Amino acid sequence: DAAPNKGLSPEMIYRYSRHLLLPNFGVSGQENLFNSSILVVGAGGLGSPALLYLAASGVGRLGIVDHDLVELNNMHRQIIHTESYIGQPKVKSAASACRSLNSSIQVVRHQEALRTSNALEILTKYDIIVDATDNAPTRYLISDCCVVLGKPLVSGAALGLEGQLTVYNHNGGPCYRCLFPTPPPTTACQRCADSGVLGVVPGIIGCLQALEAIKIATSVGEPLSGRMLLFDALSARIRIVKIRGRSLQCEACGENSKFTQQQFREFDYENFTQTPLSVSPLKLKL
Amino acid sequence: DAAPNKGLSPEMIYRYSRHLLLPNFGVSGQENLFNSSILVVGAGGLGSPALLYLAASGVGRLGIVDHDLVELNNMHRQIIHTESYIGQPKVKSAASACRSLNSSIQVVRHQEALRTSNALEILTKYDIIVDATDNAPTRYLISDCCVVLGKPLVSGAALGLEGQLTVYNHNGGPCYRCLFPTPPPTTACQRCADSGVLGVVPGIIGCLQALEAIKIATSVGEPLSGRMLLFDALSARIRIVKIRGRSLQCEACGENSKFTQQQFREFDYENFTQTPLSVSPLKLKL
Amino acid sequence: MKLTLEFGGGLELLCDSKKIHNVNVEQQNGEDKLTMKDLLSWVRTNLIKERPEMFMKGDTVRPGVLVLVNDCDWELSGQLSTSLEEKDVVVFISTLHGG
Amino acid sequence: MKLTLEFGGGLELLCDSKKIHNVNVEQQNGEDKLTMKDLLSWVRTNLIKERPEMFMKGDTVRPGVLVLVNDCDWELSGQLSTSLEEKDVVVFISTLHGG
Ligand SMILES: [Zn+2]
Ligand SMILES: [Zn+2]
Repeated sequence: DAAPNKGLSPEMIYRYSRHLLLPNFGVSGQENLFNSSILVVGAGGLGSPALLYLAASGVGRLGIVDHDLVELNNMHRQIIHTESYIGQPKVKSAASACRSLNSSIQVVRHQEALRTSNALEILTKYDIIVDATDNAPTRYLISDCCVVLGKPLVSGAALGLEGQLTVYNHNGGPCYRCLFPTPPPTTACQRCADSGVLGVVPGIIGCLQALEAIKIATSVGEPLSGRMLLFDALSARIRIVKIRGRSLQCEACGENSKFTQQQFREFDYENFTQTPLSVSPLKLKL
Repeated sequence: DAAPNKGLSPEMIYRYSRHLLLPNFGVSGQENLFNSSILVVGAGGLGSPALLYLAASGVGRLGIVDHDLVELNNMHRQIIHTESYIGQPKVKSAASACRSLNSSIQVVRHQEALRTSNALEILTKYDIIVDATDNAPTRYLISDCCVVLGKPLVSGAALGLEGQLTVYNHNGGPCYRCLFPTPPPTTACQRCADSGVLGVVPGIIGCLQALEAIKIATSVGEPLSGRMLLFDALSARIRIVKIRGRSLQCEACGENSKFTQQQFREFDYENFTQTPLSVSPLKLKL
Repeated sequence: MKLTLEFGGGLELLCDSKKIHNVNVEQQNGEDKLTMKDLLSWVRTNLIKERPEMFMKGDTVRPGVLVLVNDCDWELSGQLSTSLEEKDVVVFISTLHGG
Repeated sequence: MKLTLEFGGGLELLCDSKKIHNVNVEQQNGEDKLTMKDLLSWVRTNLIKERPEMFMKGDTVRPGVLVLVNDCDWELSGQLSTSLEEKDVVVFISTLHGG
């Protein structure tokens, strides 16, 4: 399912010349990127910069999942969308922006909410998954699906003036459930719509997500697996902390876990987290 | 010279609602942003995300200085430009992108290279300066000009797989010359064109520059003054280190310095650093 | 014992919106040792000003809270039984879901 | 004395492209004390494999190199006269100009 394996064209050598000059990256890094496929779930605050930088960097096939429409109150942070797309699907707007940056890559639109009924089918087509969503049940759903399919997951989150970033299910590292076996109480799950978010905070985390996805796709550098980045915009402080490894008792990825594709399809994430997977796109009320 | 002081319109209240909800930011933060003016020098790798996030966040007046044309080999990192602008001025392309994100702010184009002959006149019109340039003489020129005019300077740099960020000349903190009184040997001044740069690295630093500029404009949080952020993409490590304060002996900002506007106009930055301020825009050779 | 406690991800709202607390924690029962179990009960009594159920559940932190002792997940040092030393930095951070 | 030395901003190219060096530096003349001046001369002899003029000028680092001792600018601790202690982390980083 990967993009067709081939070398770099003269135009690509010119386009990516600043990458090719990098001793740690070079031609093989760029070829690996071109032969890789990355799925970004969510074309919002985190997905905007992640998609733009992944497209610009030359990922061969870039998928976008979202079911929302562009709204004016997204635009303080969702810089991939322009005012002319207000009221149109985010996937359409984001795909168009990616193509206008880089017409030499393949951009795939998945204009639907991610659910247990379609997640396996969508995620299986990609090498690396980027979680750029905004709610707890979808985060469990994506992590479990990545465990079942054996895909690395670059997970970012931002709220208020803080951000968090890590890589799950990669090189023997933990999955989301290893860290959070029990979902938090719903009262602890603030959303950007309730609590606000400074627009550039998901911008920073989304860029870092693109970087981690590129590192995994090219096998360059040390991905942020088994470590978590904690960002505090107000005080301009960043911690990178060591987190637990894979848990033997994890219900998704643990040694004795028998979490199968079938069980995944039947798992009720909304009931598990007591939170809806997605709210339907709002009607504009300007 | 600031944008006209006025409150937020109902449309702005809707557009920036996620900012207004933030306890530490709120209506006064948004109004301060709208009444502020920020100049970004350089519409390249650092300037691209800095400009997009500053425009989206609602800075009242946003200036862009650049004399270059968009080239295909910029596009792996300069995500503000689209393929359709190749061969056109970066300032035109960047201003158009900012306006399409946010038509409610003022975007000012300065399509020229920054020199001692025009810098005072351009910088004096803005509250905060963002250094998103790519060479040593321009960095000294901008810092000195900020010292002479008393403007805070958000300085970022990226090369290869590393980035650096700090705020100069703010709240009694050091200027660029306090840290680097003597220019480095020209052989130590690698450029992206020579050594390469992973596209998303200036993306991360440019976003952080936008954040610092927003914090200064709104007086929210602690800016990165007297501290420097050092980013290593390969190992995913970030250090925030304490740097020296203002130097009493600094030739630009020191106690006994008499560096005047007149001296600034006559200072030869190219001779000082043994490096040209700018190379003329390249002809495309595709 | 002097410790630095940090709250993040919204947990700071439970203690007067203050993120960093430099505290001096008296050992229990005249013992030399202070464990994370002791510290949690001290924090609940002395720092948490509202909605304690958003910080703790039973005798440990509520689901969704990461605990870091000197930048290291407390799962790696024994969770509640982790021994603390002078000048340790303990971070309590709630996982974020927004984007 | 065990020290961690880090090179960045291109300076790692002068020492086999290796950024982090865990080293054991013998004190000079049997003295207990090790200063940054001693360390610089040790680094120049033992780690710098090429173009030493890109690392030092005279008896200090060349212009454009920041020196950090335990995440703090060495200007704040006395530059060349800074005393080092066991397990200190010293960073040498060249300022970047690119964008
Ligand atoms: Zn697991
Ligand atoms: Zn100065």
